[in-house]
Amino acid sequence: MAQLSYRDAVAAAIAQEMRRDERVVLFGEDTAAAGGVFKTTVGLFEEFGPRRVKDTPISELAILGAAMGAAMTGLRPVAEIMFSDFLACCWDYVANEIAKTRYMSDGQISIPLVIRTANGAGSRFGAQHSQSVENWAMAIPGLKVVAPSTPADAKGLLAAAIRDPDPVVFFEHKSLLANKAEVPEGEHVEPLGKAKVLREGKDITVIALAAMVPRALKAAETLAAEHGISATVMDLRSLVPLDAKTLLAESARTGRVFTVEENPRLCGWGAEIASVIQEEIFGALKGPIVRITTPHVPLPAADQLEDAVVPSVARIVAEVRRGLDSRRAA
Amino acid sequence: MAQLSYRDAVAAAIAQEMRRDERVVLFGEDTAAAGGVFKTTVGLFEEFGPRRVKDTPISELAILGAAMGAAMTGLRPVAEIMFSDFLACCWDYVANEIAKTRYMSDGQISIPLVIRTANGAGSRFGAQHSQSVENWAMAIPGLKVVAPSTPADAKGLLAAAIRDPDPVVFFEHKSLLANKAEVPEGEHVEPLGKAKVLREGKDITVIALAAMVPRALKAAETLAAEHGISATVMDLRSLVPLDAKTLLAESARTGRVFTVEENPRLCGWGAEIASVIQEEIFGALKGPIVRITTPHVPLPAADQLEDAVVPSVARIVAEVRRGLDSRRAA
Amino acid sequence: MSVTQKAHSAQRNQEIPEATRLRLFKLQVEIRYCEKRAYDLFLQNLVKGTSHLALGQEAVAAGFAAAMNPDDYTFCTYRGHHHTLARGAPMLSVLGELMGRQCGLMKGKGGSMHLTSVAHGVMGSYAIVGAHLPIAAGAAWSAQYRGTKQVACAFFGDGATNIGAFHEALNLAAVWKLPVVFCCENNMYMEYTPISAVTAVKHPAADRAASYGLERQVIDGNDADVVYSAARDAFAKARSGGGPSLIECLTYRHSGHSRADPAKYRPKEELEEWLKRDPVTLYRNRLLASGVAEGTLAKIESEAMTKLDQATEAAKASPTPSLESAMSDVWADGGNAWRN
Amino acid sequence: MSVTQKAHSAQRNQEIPEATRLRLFKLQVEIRYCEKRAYDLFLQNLVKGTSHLALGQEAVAAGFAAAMNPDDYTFCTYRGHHHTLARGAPMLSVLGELMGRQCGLMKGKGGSMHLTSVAHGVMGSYAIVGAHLPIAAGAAWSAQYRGTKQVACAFFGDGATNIGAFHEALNLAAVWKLPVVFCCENNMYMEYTPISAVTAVKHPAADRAASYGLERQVIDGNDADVVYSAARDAFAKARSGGGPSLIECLTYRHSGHSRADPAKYRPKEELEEWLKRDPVTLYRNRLLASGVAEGTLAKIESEAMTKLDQATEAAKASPTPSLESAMSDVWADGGNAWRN
Ligand SMILES: Cc1ncc(C[n+]2csc(CCOP(=O)(O)OP(=O)(O)O)c2C)c(N)n1
Ligand SMILES: Cc1ncc(C[n+]2csc(CCOP(=O)(O)OP(=O)(O)O)c2C)c(N)n1
Ligand SMILES: [Mg+2]
Ligand SMILES: [Mg+2]
Repeated sequence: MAQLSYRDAVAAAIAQEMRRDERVVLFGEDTAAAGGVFKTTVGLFEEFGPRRVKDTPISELAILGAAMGAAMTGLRPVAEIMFSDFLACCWDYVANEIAKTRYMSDGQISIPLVIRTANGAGSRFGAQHSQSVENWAMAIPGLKVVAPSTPADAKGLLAAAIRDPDPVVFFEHKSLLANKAEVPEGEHVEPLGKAKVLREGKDITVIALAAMVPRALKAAETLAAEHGISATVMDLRSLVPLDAKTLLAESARTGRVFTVEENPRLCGWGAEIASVIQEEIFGALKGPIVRITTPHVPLPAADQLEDAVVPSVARIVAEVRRGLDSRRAA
Repeated sequence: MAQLSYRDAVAAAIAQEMRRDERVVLFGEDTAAAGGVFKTTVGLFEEFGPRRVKDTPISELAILGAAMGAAMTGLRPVAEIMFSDFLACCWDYVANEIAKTRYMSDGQISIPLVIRTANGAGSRFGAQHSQSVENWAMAIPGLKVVAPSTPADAKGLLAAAIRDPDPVVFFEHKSLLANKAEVPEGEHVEPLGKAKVLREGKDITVIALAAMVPRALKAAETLAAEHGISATVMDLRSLVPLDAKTLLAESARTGRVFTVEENPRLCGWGAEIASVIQEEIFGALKGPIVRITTPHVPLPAADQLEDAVVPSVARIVAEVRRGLDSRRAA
Repeated sequence: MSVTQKAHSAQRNQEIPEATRLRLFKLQVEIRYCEKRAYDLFLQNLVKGTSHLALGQEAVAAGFAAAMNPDDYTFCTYRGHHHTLARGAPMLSVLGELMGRQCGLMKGKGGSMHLTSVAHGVMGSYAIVGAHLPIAAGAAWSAQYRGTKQVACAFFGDGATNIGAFHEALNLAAVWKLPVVFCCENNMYMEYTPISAVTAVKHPAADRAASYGLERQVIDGNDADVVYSAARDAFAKARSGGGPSLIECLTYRHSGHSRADPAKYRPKEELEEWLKRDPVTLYRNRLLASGVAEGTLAKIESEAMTKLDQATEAAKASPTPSLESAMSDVWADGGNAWRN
Repeated sequence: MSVTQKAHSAQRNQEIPEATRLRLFKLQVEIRYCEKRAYDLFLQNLVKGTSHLALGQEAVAAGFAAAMNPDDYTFCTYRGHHHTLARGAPMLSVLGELMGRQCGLMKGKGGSMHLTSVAHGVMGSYAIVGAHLPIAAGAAWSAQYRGTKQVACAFFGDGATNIGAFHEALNLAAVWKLPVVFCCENNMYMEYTPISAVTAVKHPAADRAASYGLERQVIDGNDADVVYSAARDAFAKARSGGGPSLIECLTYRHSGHSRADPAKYRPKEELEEWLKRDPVTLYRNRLLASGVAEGTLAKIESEAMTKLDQATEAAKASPTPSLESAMSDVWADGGNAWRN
């Protein structure tokens, strides 16, 4: 096992897949010589050269359009959209073209590509560079949606995404990039669609994703140490495919479920998951499912303001306690 | 009261507002001389002339960008995006610019505009011209989201949207355009954010929007006549602002809630509403909230296939019955 | 047409091998007949959704298709029946798709606006204006990367030149020197609006070629020989590493924009003028003038009609697709499961 | 510079009233000092988010701002400090915003990339490349509609010319003859990539002007007189109903793309060459040569520094914004409620 940062794990996954499959190509704005503005593609240009690792103009439509055209005709492109906020600039490709073309063509056309993008808050970049938009992608039929929380998953899930025969939107969280942890050496591939139970508890089930996972874990420690509340913490890892089995089993076990999500509140992935849980194991629930989310506001830039809106460890703890205490609604 | 079609009611609302407010302008592709491809703007060019009613190039970015720039500087633009699917082509404006600029500017900038767009299935136009994407808009903080189901609401709510000081995405449902019904003559404005209970029942509460409203009503009749199930049917009319009060009260009254939505399943508005309901009136629920949705697939073109996926009266009836019968989960 | 132009065009026609010229004629006839049939099928309510006919634009499709290799890639718009047929997709599968039948190219899942026949190099028809231009560039990049000498070709309308994707695709294609040919079918209208009313330049595509370091090309899109020659040169250039081309073909659609459109916004004389320049008639007369026997042409026509009639009957006889197919092929595994 | 060019430029300088020339100098000095201070504040960790300095590009901001009327509209990118200051936004409010303080232009809600000061005509800074070009066109349309003679001006980089919004905005502005001036600050790089590596033409903006029926204009963006003259003419044209202009200013940023960037990708000689053409030094020398007293310039400089020092201290002393403000002004009613 080697210690790798999340950003290095991303580069390692791409390198691993480019070595084994000549069809894999990487491109985006400043991804080549510069190694990416987040330094997640460092070394790839040097190893694989300008034919396989390319810089593009600021043309998000052309980036995803070209990725799609290449994927339909035999390549396995990994396209970078620098910030996930910019998916809005090429949403037609994400939602209308890449996601739907296999279906519309009755399976004649395959689109094996990965859209990598830097997601989430923490860098004080303001409302147009800090969003969590994994719920946008989840809402579109035909897309797989992956968001790792650890360096090992960044490597293993990205490798799997590149091998996947379907389009995958891969969210790399900006505030996790510098995190270092053990990553299996040699070939490492994690199957898509498996959630991970990181902590077993008996009172509540906390379901989190990406940067909310370490916060949920810390909150669980505080809840155990200071409030005697024993929490299961689960990392969803992918929204599509969704590991509903694990999700439902872990939810049923405690009967009290909390989702922790960074996307703004309305129509977030937490809403979907809460709806699935209440619909399928209604009888096992001992109280309402509580969604802990960023409120439904754009993101402010100043550090104190940003910290005030994105779910923090303290807020998770507080909302869990309030959720367990109150029987207002019940 | 006059009998008006839904499409004529749209034109009537715009005419009403253009007469009273010189700042209101209308534009989009083929909206002027041609009266719109859905004939929802017929007569406006003739009445208000080329200065106030304009045709644009096929430039969705420029349409919404120009609408925003005009709204920030004193006009009240009504911009048409021909099919709601094409919102994907200008999603940056919807999600990142129009929705967020008031907030980012700390209230210095106001953006009073309406984005009108033809939403929904029923015309056999296939996957890129039939989508219901009201959930996309609901997921974005800073947007109001309105979707009328009747000619009277088309007129009254559109008038209110044009008067509203905030950006409103106004979904006109393609399959309702030909429907005729009574519309109040003279000035007609309906406040945004009020749901409407169309039918009072005691067993279940059915919550619907736009084209799903008439289907829910028919389903309620069948349920009453053939299955002895008495249903409340509620037309949400706007997703933001959401009339949570009415929603919760009507849900609590029966304890069994069904949402009927046309958008694809994952992260639809039904998920949000189900989450709110279960979180706030958990104790009043007698069983799980059931979402009746289009499945999570792109839309097929052929008539039988399209009819097979969008919730039909028969499917609403069947899913309600199944929801009430089964206690699988409970 | 001036005398020198006439001589020039007759000469060009003679330079094209007779087999190719007969093929250009045949393709135009087949498209013309099939599009008219599609129209008849609407009237019989056998085509349910919308449909965008290319009546009057047959020469563009024939000229380009005749210049392509079988493994080249075609990317169409919603107005794509002509290009799909020209690449060899069977009439049965095209009409079947319009009618939403099991025999359709995509078994009714795509419909008229999304005709796709990968077996014939038709990599899809795209209903969002301009979206396929970057996609075609990507296919060209793939061909370049794989070293296959394939060329991608995207067809689009005059109206599409004002959308951002046009600009981004052209720039990327030029910078990466991609083997892609962009063919603008300038039929003077974007839906119901004259293109001149919404465009800053006279020639919406050609007058922008310089923005991408490309040559300005405006050609007579109703003359199959002219189209064929220009296409052949552009494909040759692309295949030999010379990069993209942008060709603006001047043409006209004889019918309305789509099924719903009676096209009342067009001056009567304009339509009449263009009907005089009907590409099929024009080409028929040219072949006759160049010595091809009337009987040869009549045979092509009657064979096309026979083929079409058979296809029509077979399509009508084809069952509607199984309802299960509405749920299939979201994913490569054939299914639609988003959860376990 | 050739002898005739030198003579020409000296002449142009003389044609500009002295008060304007002193204003051009003052604006450049203030921007230069304030941007340097912003950099120092990063180093002290008082600016938390990112920041994109315009050191080296002061002449563009000064030249344009000096040519504008107070009620004209400015639309900036994330690299917008210079334009915001040039229109008269106080240093305190600009630095305060960078530092996320209550005194900031938007009380910390927008940050460095979104500077907005409607009172000074700064209608926002936009962090999505190219997005503000159509918005500026819309503001120009509104001015045209209201008959106010206001002009909108959008500043953007060389890299922005390859995005679709550029194309759509320019076409619409040309078709509607809008009173808008598009100013491309060509500083040769889009982030870390030379613009030449990703653009089909040499001059990313000017070489595309013809696509919109506009005149090709490439000017020396480091010469405030040149910029001022070009801007003045473009604004006059716009105000008199002559429609849009597109001006490409050749310039260079002295520092990296953003706070995080040491700019190692740039050839050392290139930077040195451009530092020799520092707009502030260049303009100072020109004023001296044209007879302005050293003392006049020194006074402008010392006053700027005093103003800046006061602004810096005041900004440091300003409290951080109340946490409630994170929840305010989603809607026009000041609140954020999406439900009753
Ligand atoms: C992005 C987008 N905007 C609008 C439309 C609606 N629309 C369909 S066809 C069309 C006109 C296209 O004109 P042109 O490009 O000239 O092609 P033609 O139909 O003449 O072949 C429009 C506006 C669309 N499909 N996609
Ligand atoms: C749509 C979009 N794509 C990418 C980015 C990331 N980005 C920010 S600045 C920049 C480079 C812009 O270069 P240029 O237009 O030349 O302006 P400059 O920074 O040189 O002033 C890029 C790629 C963005 N903000 N928006
Ligand atoms: Mg056209
Ligand atoms: Mg630049």
